[in-house]
Amino acid sequence: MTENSSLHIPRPSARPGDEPDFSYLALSEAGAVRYPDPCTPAKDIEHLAGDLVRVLDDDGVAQGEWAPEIEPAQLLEALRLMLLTRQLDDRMHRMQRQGKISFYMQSIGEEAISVGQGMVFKPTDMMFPSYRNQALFIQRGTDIVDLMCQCLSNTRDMCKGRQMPIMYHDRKANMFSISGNLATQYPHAVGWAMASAIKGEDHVSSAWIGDGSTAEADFHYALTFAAVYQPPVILNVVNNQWAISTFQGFAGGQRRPFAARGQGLGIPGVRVDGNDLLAVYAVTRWAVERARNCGGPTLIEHVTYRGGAHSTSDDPSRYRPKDEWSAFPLGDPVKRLKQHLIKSGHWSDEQHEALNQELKETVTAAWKEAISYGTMNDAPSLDVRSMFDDVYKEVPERLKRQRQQLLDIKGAKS
Amino acid sequence: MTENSSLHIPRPSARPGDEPDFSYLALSEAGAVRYPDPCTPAKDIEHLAGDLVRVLDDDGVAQGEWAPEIEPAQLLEALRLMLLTRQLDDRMHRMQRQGKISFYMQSIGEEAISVGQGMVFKPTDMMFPSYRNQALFIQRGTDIVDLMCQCLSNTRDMCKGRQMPIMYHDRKANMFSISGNLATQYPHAVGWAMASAIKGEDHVSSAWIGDGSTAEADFHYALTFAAVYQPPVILNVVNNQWAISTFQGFAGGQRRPFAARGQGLGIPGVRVDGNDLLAVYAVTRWAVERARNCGGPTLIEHVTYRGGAHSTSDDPSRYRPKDEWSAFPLGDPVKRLKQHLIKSGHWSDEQHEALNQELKETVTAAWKEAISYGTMNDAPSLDVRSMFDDVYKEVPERLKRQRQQLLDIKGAKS
Amino acid sequence: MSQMTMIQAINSALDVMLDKDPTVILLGEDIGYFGGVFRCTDGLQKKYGEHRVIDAPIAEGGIIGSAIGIGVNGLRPVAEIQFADYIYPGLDQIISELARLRYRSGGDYFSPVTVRTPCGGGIRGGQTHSQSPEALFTHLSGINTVMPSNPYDAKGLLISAIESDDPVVFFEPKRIYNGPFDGDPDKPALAWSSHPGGDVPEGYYSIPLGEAAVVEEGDDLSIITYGTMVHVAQAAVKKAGISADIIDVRSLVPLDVETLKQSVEKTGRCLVAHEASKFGGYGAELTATVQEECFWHLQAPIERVTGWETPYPHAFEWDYFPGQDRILAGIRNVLEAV
Amino acid sequence: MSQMTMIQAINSALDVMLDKDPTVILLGEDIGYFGGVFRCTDGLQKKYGEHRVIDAPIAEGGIIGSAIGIGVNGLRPVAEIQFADYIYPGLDQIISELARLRYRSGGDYFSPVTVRTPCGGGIRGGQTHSQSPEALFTHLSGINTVMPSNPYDAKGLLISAIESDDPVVFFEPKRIYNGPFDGDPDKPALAWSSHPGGDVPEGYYSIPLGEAAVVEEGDDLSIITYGTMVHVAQAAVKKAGISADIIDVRSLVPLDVETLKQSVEKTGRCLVAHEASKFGGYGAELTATVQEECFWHLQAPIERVTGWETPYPHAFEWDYFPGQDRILAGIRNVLEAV
Ligand SMILES: Cc1ncc(C[n+]2csc(CCOP(=O)(O)OP(=O)(O)O)c2C)c(N)n1
Ligand SMILES: Cc1ncc(C[n+]2csc(CCOP(=O)(O)OP(=O)(O)O)c2C)c(N)n1
Ligand SMILES: [Mg+2]
Ligand SMILES: [Mg+2]
Repeated sequence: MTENSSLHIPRPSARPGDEPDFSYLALSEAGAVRYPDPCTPAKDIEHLAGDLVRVLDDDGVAQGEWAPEIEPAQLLEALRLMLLTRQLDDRMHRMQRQGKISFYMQSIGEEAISVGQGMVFKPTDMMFPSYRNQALFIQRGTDIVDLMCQCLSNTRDMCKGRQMPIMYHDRKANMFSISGNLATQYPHAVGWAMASAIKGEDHVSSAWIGDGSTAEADFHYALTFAAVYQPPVILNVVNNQWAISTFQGFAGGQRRPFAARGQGLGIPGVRVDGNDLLAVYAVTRWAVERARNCGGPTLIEHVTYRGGAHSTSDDPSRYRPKDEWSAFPLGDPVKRLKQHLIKSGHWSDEQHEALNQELKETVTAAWKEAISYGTMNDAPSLDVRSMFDDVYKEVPERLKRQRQQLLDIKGAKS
Repeated sequence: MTENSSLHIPRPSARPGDEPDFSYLALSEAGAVRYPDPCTPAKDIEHLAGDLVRVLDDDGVAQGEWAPEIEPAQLLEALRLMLLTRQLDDRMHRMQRQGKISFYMQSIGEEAISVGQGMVFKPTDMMFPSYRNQALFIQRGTDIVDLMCQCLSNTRDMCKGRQMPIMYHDRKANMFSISGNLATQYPHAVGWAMASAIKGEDHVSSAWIGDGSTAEADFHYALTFAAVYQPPVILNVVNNQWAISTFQGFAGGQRRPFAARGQGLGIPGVRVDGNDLLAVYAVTRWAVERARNCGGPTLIEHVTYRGGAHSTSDDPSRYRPKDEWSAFPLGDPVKRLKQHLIKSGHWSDEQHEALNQELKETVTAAWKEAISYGTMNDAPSLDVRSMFDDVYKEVPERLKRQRQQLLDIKGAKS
Repeated sequence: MSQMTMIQAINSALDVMLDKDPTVILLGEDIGYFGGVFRCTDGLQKKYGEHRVIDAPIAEGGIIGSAIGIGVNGLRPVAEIQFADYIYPGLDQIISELARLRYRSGGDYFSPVTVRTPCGGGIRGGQTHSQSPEALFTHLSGINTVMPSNPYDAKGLLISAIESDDPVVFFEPKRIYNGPFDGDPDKPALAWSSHPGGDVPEGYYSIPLGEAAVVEEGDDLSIITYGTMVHVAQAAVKKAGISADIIDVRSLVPLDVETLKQSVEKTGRCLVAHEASKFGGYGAELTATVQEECFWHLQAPIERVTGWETPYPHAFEWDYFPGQDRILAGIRNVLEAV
Repeated sequence: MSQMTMIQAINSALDVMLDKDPTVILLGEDIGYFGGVFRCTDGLQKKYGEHRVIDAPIAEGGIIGSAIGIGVNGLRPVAEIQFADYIYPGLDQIISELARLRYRSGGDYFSPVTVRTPCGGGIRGGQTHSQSPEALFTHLSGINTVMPSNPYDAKGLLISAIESDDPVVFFEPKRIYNGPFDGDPDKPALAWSSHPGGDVPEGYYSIPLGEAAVVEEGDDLSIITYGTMVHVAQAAVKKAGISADIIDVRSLVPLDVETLKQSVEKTGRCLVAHEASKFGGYGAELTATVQEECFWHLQAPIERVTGWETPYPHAFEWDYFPGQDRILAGIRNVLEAV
């Protein structure tokens, strides 16, 4: 009965075995997009949702009005954080393969977003991350040992063993708790910013969501509340082209960029080269200035590519060309920043190699430290009694009795 | 702590006691908007979401490229249906006030939308109405006696007494069942159209939603699925400026028109004078042609005004100027069509008065017939056993037992 | 002391808390300028400003979701969902986020949101303005669930809910907003001024969550119920001319098991009543709990008197509603069982 | 007959129905080209085309909502929700629309949607990939709820669900997708080929909803359970060296009360077990039903063995999971009660 079906089924440009094809991606030249005053009315800058703000050109040179002034030392630090994140991801991925942790998600290829944006926000700003923002934690000062300990569900796990790996948070770094449920953090960020506005404070909040997750209700709720109450919130869509096995066309990305999603509500959208740390930094700074000086939300679409598998449970070779990442026209954010720093005389291949080596050792040392707090199989381990804590502020009588039942049964067994 | 609050709180242009003020409404001149080919790509007609398609000018003359060719007889029939609806609303409102029915919702001021659109759709097209589409039922052939019987929950109620008044449906007229839960019908309409496309049929579906209800998740789901699968669906937002006590700014309507809500997904939007039957007809025909010939959704915003209270439970004088409707720049759809027909020589004040009188009697006769099928207090009444039907296709044993329990208790009582 | 309806008592609780605690804010559809479709927030926006009593878009998930964020940022949001029948679009934020935030973050984050919502039938609301979905909430770990049966309790419990750092879903039985209701729709409506629960202090007081109220004491059986059904049970007991403990659970979670236990151990017979349908309803938990705790004292099966397992129909509202006759039949079953 | 895992049996049920009934279509996240994250729809898009096995946006409410419309237009949609933990954004469409459409429209409209979703713990999924939310569905009037415990039942029940004109929520206990699991995570994994439920006919057959399966027969007590816990109960009974009826409910709604009744009338003792937390769980209804139906035969309180009333934690998965030890302790309580 479907021979005559006229239902449109989105199809990615390439499947396994095909040549990668990114001709669908609208690109602007580096430096081509003008920089409007951050307080420009949304209706006058609608083109920013379709253009692509890029700073670094193919030679690694910063171009145009968006090019930010950043001290070389800061850029070197950004590079270090990106490399550290990549080393961490690599290590944790391998640890999962070896059965040391139950699950992992890499952020490979998307590091410039977390690091570039992290450089803009203040410690008092509140971040509502997604599960590919590990670099943002690192940027805001979370010890990678703590990230590892969360993945290990060990005695130093900030989640006390309750969440799957990568569901971090860091209260003192104002990093919110990551949820397994997609998109739920979006209205939280808007609500947080509403409270900031109500209190007359100038703290902004920011949230991250994947391209695929924009189809969820919470994306709509967040945009609507942001449009209505104009709180100081930076809403990011990380368009890494894939949502597990479905490409961004299944989230409605085939006709218009995600940055345009708020336009019908009057929310300005900016589309940025997510693999260009300078562009990410500049666009975020613009949006934060807008939020602090004139109020209101900005939606930023970061165009990037999910360099790795969706998670350790995934096998992308089943649904996309193996070499798609290498054909991605916006390249690799680490390589691009490195090229820029070398080009501007602040860095060299040798230094890069040395730093990478050093960070590898840092990660190894961190892992050693992390496992000293316990692993899935080895002591020390969390006290099982803690399982009943934090369901409510005080442990209710019922849960105390259940805790005792559990202890009795475990006691009887051992 | 809120002295310094910078939270934006939308405020309507006028509150009780103020002068009505519709300066916020962007208007186009009648005839000013060009008529593009229905298959024009969405990106080339984005202005249609901001313009206002109008056909009838202040003198009641049809103007411009959108002016449809409609036989005078058809227009007279449209006028009759609008008047009939208004008489029905008036009667039912009074019946509620007299305690004959438990609740009612008028559609006064919004009749041109249902009637004008109804003239375009085929009987095989499927309608997913909201609770202010009574005129669409009438247009598609539902007997007003049936509408009344639903409101009476009597023996002829198509809902078998299960729903509050105004939650009609009509299977043979392809009118879907109205839900008390706002916006839920939107994804149903999209799904229905998806099935139409899958089957290779050329039936379209259409759904209606209020301005306030666009904030619900189902609006977003429907738009997303419509953008992804491009089914033949006409999605209508009836912007009557109010959602109970909150004006359309609380649904995010302060910055951009509702017709623009789909633009970020590539869904074309058209903003139309909802009080101009000719314009409504023309825009709907355009969208249906687009759906049938080139596939895909259209979002239509009908700019209108809720002439009456939200429902019989509401008192709008608490939150908006009493005379706001009379100041509404798009007038009253009945008066405007009447003026057009008089102007074009097909109608007169006398005929209008006579028709109105006749329809009043029609409604009175219908009411008499309706109450012969029972009222809340008078026989005949539905068999209480039917309460247990239709929860499932067959009445399960459990419910048969509960039915018997009820009968036993009622028997014991009487 | 003054006389208040349940609406006035709820309004007073909100007023007291808005006044006492500058971090309290209200958010909901039509609650601000208009004062709420049931007028529970009447006058509060005028008194506390549009930045503390905030009209919201029609987006229940957005209301709960943004309230969570507001709570995380140090304010204390009280969200209104216009009808319990419309809370479902907000369920994901309640179940996945509000109820679990403290747990999943190892105690580092929480959001003290209170969600108020009118529930129950008896106002000719048909199937979408009459629902009692409390059982969907009482199964969740991490939130508390409350349903008062009179103005005094409503105010005291609502203040506790707002003050609590744990999230609370607060159900308001709308049929008794304006007066107690004994289940007989043909009798003239009673005013709260005729009921002791209508005496409500003007100022601050609170009733702790987790304590049931023994509304009447007696020996023949224990009736465990809450909300509107408390009044129906009282009328039925009177009509039956028997002597019963009537327990108003009030706090569905945490449940005051001790009070139930003491009562059923005394009477040996138990009837559970609620408006929601039976299968998988909150009464199932009450029944299971009582049989676990009091098995050896039970002289008859515990009887459940509830709404039928159909949606709440408009035309047959009073055949659906578990009124006095149904309770009387239930009492008979429990007392005559041998 | 061939050997199938539960994944293969589900795949086979879908295959059989796609083949037999051209109106059947599948809709869900990652189910098409990829074949589903658990591979339940592997190969089906290739076989039946992208217009019948349709990848969907990540929007559970949109999947259910559009499936309802698809069903109203004469097709028979089977929606997959990737994890039961993610069904909540679709709850409003299930509760307010899918479950009530036939009723509210006086029988004129209905939509025969089947919602498949993997549930339960034991795969190190932490609090958002381990949930068993069946109790939120079993309380609803107008939908049926199913959870199979082996491949044979999974296929037969899923075919019935798809063929049914009433909506069905079909829970798939993911821990036993690939083999039976007796609750001991340290034992080597078993394959379905070692279990009689792994013998599954290739072609069409169906198992009617509403019939429980007596998995084992015995006299000491009745264990009422479903899903993964059926296997845990079997192991515990064996370990205890007792003789018990083990009843696999399978169809949670409609519930086969008769089979429970016959069993408990025979044994006089009853234990109810499930993975979900206790308070307000489906076990509360089972307990309430059994005490109502079999009160005079009961020689001991009915015992519930369940997950704790906390979210399902990642680190303490096996302390949370109601394994053999907990069932054994429950059996002891039930048997020793005097
Ligand atoms: C509500 C919900 N539905 C489904 C899932 C399962 N799921 C986890 S990640 C994912 C894909 C998300 O894709 P995208 O938003 O693009 O983010 P990315 O992984 O590409 O960073 C899905 C479907 C979930 N976690 N939550
Ligand atoms: C999910 C849900 N939330 C809230 C309500 C209560 N309610 C009924 S109508 C209404 C206002 C709707 O306004 P709008 O969408 O603009 O439609 P209009 O009444 O103006 O035609 C509200 C809030 C509801 N019925 N359903
Ligand atoms: Mg993605
Ligand atoms: Mg409106």
